[in-house]
Amino acid sequence: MSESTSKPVLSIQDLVVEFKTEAGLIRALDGVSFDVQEGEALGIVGESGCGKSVTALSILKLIPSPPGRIAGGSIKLDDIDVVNQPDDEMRKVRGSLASMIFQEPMTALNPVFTIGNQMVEIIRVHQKVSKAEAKRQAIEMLRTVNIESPEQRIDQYPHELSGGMRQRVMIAMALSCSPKLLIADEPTTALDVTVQAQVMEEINRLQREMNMGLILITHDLGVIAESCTRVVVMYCGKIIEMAETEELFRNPRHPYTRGLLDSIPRIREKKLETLPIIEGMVPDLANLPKGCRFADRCPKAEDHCRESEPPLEDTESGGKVACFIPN
Amino acid sequence: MSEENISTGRDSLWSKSRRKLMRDRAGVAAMIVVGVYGLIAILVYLGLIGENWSTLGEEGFGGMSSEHWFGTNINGQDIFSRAIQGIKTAFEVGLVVAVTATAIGGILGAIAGYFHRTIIDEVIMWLYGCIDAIPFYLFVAAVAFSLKGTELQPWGMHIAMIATFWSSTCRIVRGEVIKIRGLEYIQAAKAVGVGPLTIVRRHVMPNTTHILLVQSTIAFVGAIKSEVILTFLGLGVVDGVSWGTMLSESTSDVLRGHFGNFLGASGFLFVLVIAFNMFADALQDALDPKKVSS
Amino acid sequence: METLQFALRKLLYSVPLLFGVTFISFFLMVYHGPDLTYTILGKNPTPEQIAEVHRELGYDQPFLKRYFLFLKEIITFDFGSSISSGEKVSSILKKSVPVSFMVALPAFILSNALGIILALYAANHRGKKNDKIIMVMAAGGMSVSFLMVVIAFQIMFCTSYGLVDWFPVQGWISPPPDYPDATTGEILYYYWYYYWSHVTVPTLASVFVALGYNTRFFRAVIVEELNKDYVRTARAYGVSNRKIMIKHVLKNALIPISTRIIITIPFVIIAGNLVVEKFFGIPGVGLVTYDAITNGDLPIVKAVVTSTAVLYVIALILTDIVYKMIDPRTSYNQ
Amino acid sequence: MRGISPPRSHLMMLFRTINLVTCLASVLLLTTCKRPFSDRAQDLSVFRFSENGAPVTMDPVQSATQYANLMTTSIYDQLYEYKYLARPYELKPRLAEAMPEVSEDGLTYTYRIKKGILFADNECFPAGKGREVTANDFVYSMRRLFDPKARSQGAWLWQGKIKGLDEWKEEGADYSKSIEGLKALDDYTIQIILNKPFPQLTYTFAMGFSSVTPREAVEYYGKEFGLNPVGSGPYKLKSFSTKKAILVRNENYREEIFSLEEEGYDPKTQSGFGLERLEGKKLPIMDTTEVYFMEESMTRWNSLNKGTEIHFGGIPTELTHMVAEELNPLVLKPKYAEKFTAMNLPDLGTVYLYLNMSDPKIGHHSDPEQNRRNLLLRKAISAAYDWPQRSRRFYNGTAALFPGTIPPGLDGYDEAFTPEMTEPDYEKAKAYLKEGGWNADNLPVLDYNGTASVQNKQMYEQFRGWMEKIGYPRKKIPYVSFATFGDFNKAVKQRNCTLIGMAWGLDYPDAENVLQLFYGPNGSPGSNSSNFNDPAYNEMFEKSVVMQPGPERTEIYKKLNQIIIDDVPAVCGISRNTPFIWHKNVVFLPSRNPHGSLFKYALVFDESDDQ
Repeated sequence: MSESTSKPVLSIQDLVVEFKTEAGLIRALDGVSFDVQEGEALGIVGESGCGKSVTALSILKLIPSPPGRIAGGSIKLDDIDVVNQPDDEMRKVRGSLASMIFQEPMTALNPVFTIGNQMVEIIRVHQKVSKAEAKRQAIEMLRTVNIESPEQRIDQYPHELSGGMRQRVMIAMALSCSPKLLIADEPTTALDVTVQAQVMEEINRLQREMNMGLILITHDLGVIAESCTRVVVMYCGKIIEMAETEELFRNPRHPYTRGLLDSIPRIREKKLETLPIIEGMVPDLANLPKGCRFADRCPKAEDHCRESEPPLEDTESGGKVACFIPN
Repeated sequence: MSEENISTGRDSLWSKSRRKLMRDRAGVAAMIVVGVYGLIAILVYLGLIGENWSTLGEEGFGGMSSEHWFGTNINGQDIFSRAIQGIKTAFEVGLVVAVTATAIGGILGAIAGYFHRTIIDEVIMWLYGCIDAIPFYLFVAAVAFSLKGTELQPWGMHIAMIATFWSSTCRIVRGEVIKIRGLEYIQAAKAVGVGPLTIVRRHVMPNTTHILLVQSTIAFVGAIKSEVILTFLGLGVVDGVSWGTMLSESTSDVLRGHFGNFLGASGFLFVLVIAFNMFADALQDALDPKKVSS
Repeated sequence: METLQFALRKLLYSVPLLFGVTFISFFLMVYHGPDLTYTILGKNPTPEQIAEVHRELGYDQPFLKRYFLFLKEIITFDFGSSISSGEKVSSILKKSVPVSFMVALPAFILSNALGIILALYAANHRGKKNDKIIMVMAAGGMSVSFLMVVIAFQIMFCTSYGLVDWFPVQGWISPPPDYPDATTGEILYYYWYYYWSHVTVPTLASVFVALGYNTRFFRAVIVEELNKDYVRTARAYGVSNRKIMIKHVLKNALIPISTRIIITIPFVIIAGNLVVEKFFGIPGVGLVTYDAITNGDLPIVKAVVTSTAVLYVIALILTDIVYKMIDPRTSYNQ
Repeated sequence: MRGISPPRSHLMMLFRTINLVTCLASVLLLTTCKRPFSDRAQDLSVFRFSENGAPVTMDPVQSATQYANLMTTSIYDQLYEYKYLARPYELKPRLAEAMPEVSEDGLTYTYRIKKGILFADNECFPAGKGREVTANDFVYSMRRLFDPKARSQGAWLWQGKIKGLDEWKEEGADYSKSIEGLKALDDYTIQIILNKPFPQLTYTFAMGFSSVTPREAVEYYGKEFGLNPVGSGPYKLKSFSTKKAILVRNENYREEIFSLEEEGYDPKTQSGFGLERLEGKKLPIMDTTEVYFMEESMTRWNSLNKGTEIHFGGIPTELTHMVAEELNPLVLKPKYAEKFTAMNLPDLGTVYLYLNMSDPKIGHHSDPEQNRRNLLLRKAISAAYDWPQRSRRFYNGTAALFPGTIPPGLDGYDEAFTPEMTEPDYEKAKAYLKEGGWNADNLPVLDYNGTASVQNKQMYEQFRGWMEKIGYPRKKIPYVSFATFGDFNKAVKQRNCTLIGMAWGLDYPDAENVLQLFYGPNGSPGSNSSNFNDPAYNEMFEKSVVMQPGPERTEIYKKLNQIIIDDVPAVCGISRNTPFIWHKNVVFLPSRNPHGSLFKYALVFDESDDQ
């Protein structure tokens, strides 16, 4: 919490999100709290289903309802109380104050409209400008994300662009109204490896240039290492560890984090060894164990781990961890 | 398609579906209603109830009474008994049409899908394309007429419905089979020299069963509803009583101010069809692995 | 130009379909169809007369010869005259097709438009109470027989037993009485008045029955679109719900919706709604065709079947064109 | 459309919008509810008649239906016609000068026709002017009935009766050849020579079939002649569709003055109809007659109640109890009596259940014992047949009931018959079955045939109910349905049906027309649908047909009728009554086939003149 002097652009307190399913009511998020400062890049990691995307969607109040619902806690986006904000007020926030990039550039754009049409629409949602002006801005934005000959591209349909190009378009759309917070939900997962780096670089560059807060959601710790200053590790709807990136990589406190780090293949090592994996399965959110949610898979778990849940507590290195027996 | 043919993976899917179905309260209620109807149909078929449907009464157009719950018709016949008879007719028509049409559609669809991009597929697609291009009622009339004077005459309506109803099942099964065919394990089975018939029987058929089940419920309802219209047009049930004949009779009854036939037939019809529709919906939900509760 | 080429190519591909439809129809309706002889000859024919009429109508010709004659008629699109009245088939169709069309049109528009509106509404509130109410009502609507609805509506609107006794039970606009001094306005009003008085109840009944199906289908299509990623994207960028519905979702959903609508048009134009026409005594082409099939007035049957098949093929092509217009991903060359 | 505001209001709004639209639509309809032309003074020169069916064509040789006959007898002239008011029906000359001169042997008939009668103007004639009608036109028209190209439905009436006519047909129907028995002696004299006596010949010349048709028109219009009739009758056709025909006065029509006495007016039974107003009027009285073809009885009823949209219609069976105070005779409820005149019109015809005698299950059998048992079975069916109940349930209880095939009012009807004789006797029926050794196991399956109409099925169920009462198993009386009458007729003509419910309308008021229905040689495809073939009956019938009317013939008719009753080739009989209703300011007396040419007598008058 080094930049504690600057105002957080996002502050989440005790967020609880519930979903109604056939198996009953499940808590997708259970008491999640964190801040994002202006110009800060925060990474969220975790296995699929751990609540990363739900967190992202909650920030923009995009949880599909029903079946989902924000059951408790608060989200403050630049002083706006997201949870109690009426929907059409919230609409003004989306895309302008906080914006989002999605995983699948293939499907995230509407196939039956040109990208220009979709960009112009978004610009005009937030700014009272003419169509021509909006189009000019859109072209400008495309140029900013390094798309060549944007004047031609703008009249093309999504399917006429390559995957990387589409993701750049997404970025351009997301940033077209200069948001203070950008949420990138697995922005490179669906892309070719060669393109991944370029796109990530683009995001980082723009984040710095525009001094935005950035939430980078990914399961790829390598990406986090390169782009983020701070990391949140989630497991089964809870934050289990939160730390400065360097600190986390150097000294993971939670056994789960450790497991995650161990499962990254290290290219430098000459010989290929069998990668350690985290044994067992993620528990069913509908049937959570009584104690620590990770206990069943934890190599160090002791009896009391199965009795009660460890709280998220500060560590001496300025991070937080939820474990009775941290490293 | 016996249990042994279905792998344990599928087996769990089936039991999961069953559990899902049982949890659907509306679906269970609908199933019970359909079951009661089915039971009545069997009892009527065995001649145990509703036997006095043809007995003439002394006076026509009797009102509702403890003896005649829905009153009597122009011939003084008991409308309630006739409505009960209608259940039997409806099940007969529904079952014959649903089973046959889905079977034909399923088999042709599987063949077409399996032989995708061959002449066999083209021919089958052409066939249902043609059937779809002929207006339904005109087609039924034509089939009914072309069977005049043959032994199949009483089945004209059934045959006409089967001849049109198979196409939707065929289309869906064909699409599904094309999808299954592309799956790796089928390709693998092919590569190791498993014969096409075995593949269809062991892999394709079990994977399309849920489609056939759902399609047959749709065909069942479609057949019952079509019977009513076809009978009104004079192409339907000839012998015995059906809800179609009762509703046809009621068209002039209601102008005289007698609603027994109308209420009897439409009440029984509506309850059965809505129960069946709900049952079909529940079935579809339960059998669709992708579907989560909305 | 590209569209035209595409349409022509499609038309060429649909020749086997046309061939098949005409063959099936020929086989069922013409070759095995009823024998008009006994209707023509009245109550007291002699065997010689029967043989004569058989010969004259070509009933004694071999199958293939009759079929080739039929093909010739299809190609020239000249089906001759009705056997029973001697009236030209073209003039019979000219009279009855517009009637069917006028009867079916309001119901067609209303059931689709209301269906889309209700579906949009339900989809937008999916999972909520109102969605459930609408879907339960749709299920109810789907579970009634058309005949039931027609009879019930007749009781309600056309008899003294019902709510109001405003509309005639049966019939169609009869030609206006011959007042020599009637003004055009009066005559138009006559048509207007009787058009609505005859078409209102059939329309209500048809809409009642079709609405359930349409709403359900349209809702399913729209919900499927709503679950697509681009909707989430648009929402994430602050596009309003209304605009997402009307612009993004509807345009995508329009592909299956318009297919369904266009495909039914030939049946609306040509086949008419037989049940409506029969029940309400409306002299539309559905009834004319039905009578022709049951009587064996072959020229009419042939003409209607052929026209329906041709229109059906045109509708198929039209759906492809619409599909391509809406969805830029498909091109004419595929 | 936002999730957060109370959802109920949205649904309400939606429904309110839908409601609003429908309300607006209905308000539009209601506020403008003024019926078109309702403010118009009644047009007193048009008579708007309605029928419950439409003619397909107005070609006289195809005018087999009542609808076609009504049209052809108004457009064309026949040699004779029925007096407008005389009941039972009586002939009077129309195109003919007088009744025919018949030779002693009853074989040669000479008809003289009126001079100076013109066809209506039509473009088929030179310069469009109607020419004079001559005897040759009649000869041509009669030949045309036998011309295969014309597809005549009426030739059977004269089949084998006119010398040389059948041969002429067989030799190729060449109009240039002469026919011995059908000649125009001069422009105004027709001579007909018969093969054997045919006392009903003159009756047949009052039928639409024998309309005098100009050859020019047939040749000019070709296939569409049936839609472009050209005659010399009181009206000509202005327009025609399957829904409406407009007839306008034929300007070339001769001077014809109405006389109550000549038309056989009976003040005792016909005084309530205002017929006295017609005296001395020139025919046709109305300039225009519009005939509306309304198959649906409810449509017709609605139309009649809409003011002057139509003047004449029927009362739908479904509504008789609502409209009528009493049914037999018909008395309207006061509300309707204010506006309408009504009457029950008896059908000139009967309804039968034919038993197919060519079916060995039930009919003639070569084995005398089986033949006897079959007769007992037929007798049982007849005894169980409840005609009064049939009349009550399906004909408002107004039908005339009588045993045998000859309806009351015709020569040959036994005055000793009473309606009670048609009542069922189940005990007797059971006794017959017992006598014939019939029981539930050995009774044959009897298919009951009819068209697929609701009423036919109900009548079938009623019949099956009666049979159940005498112990006939339900399953042994299946229904065979036909989608159209033509199809049904075909099966009957091919002798494929066992039980056949059918009606016969008389072509002329002579019992011969119903007795021929059981004459062996007339078996299917002829009119004898029961295929009854009894030598004694045949012999007696042959004797009767060549006899002139008289007590001797009446006796034979009665005997023939008794054979039908005893041998039961058909269960009979009933003669329906149809309730007709028309506006108070219309003078019109409906009548039945074969009585045509009614429109020229119709009068629409201004009621206010009377006060």
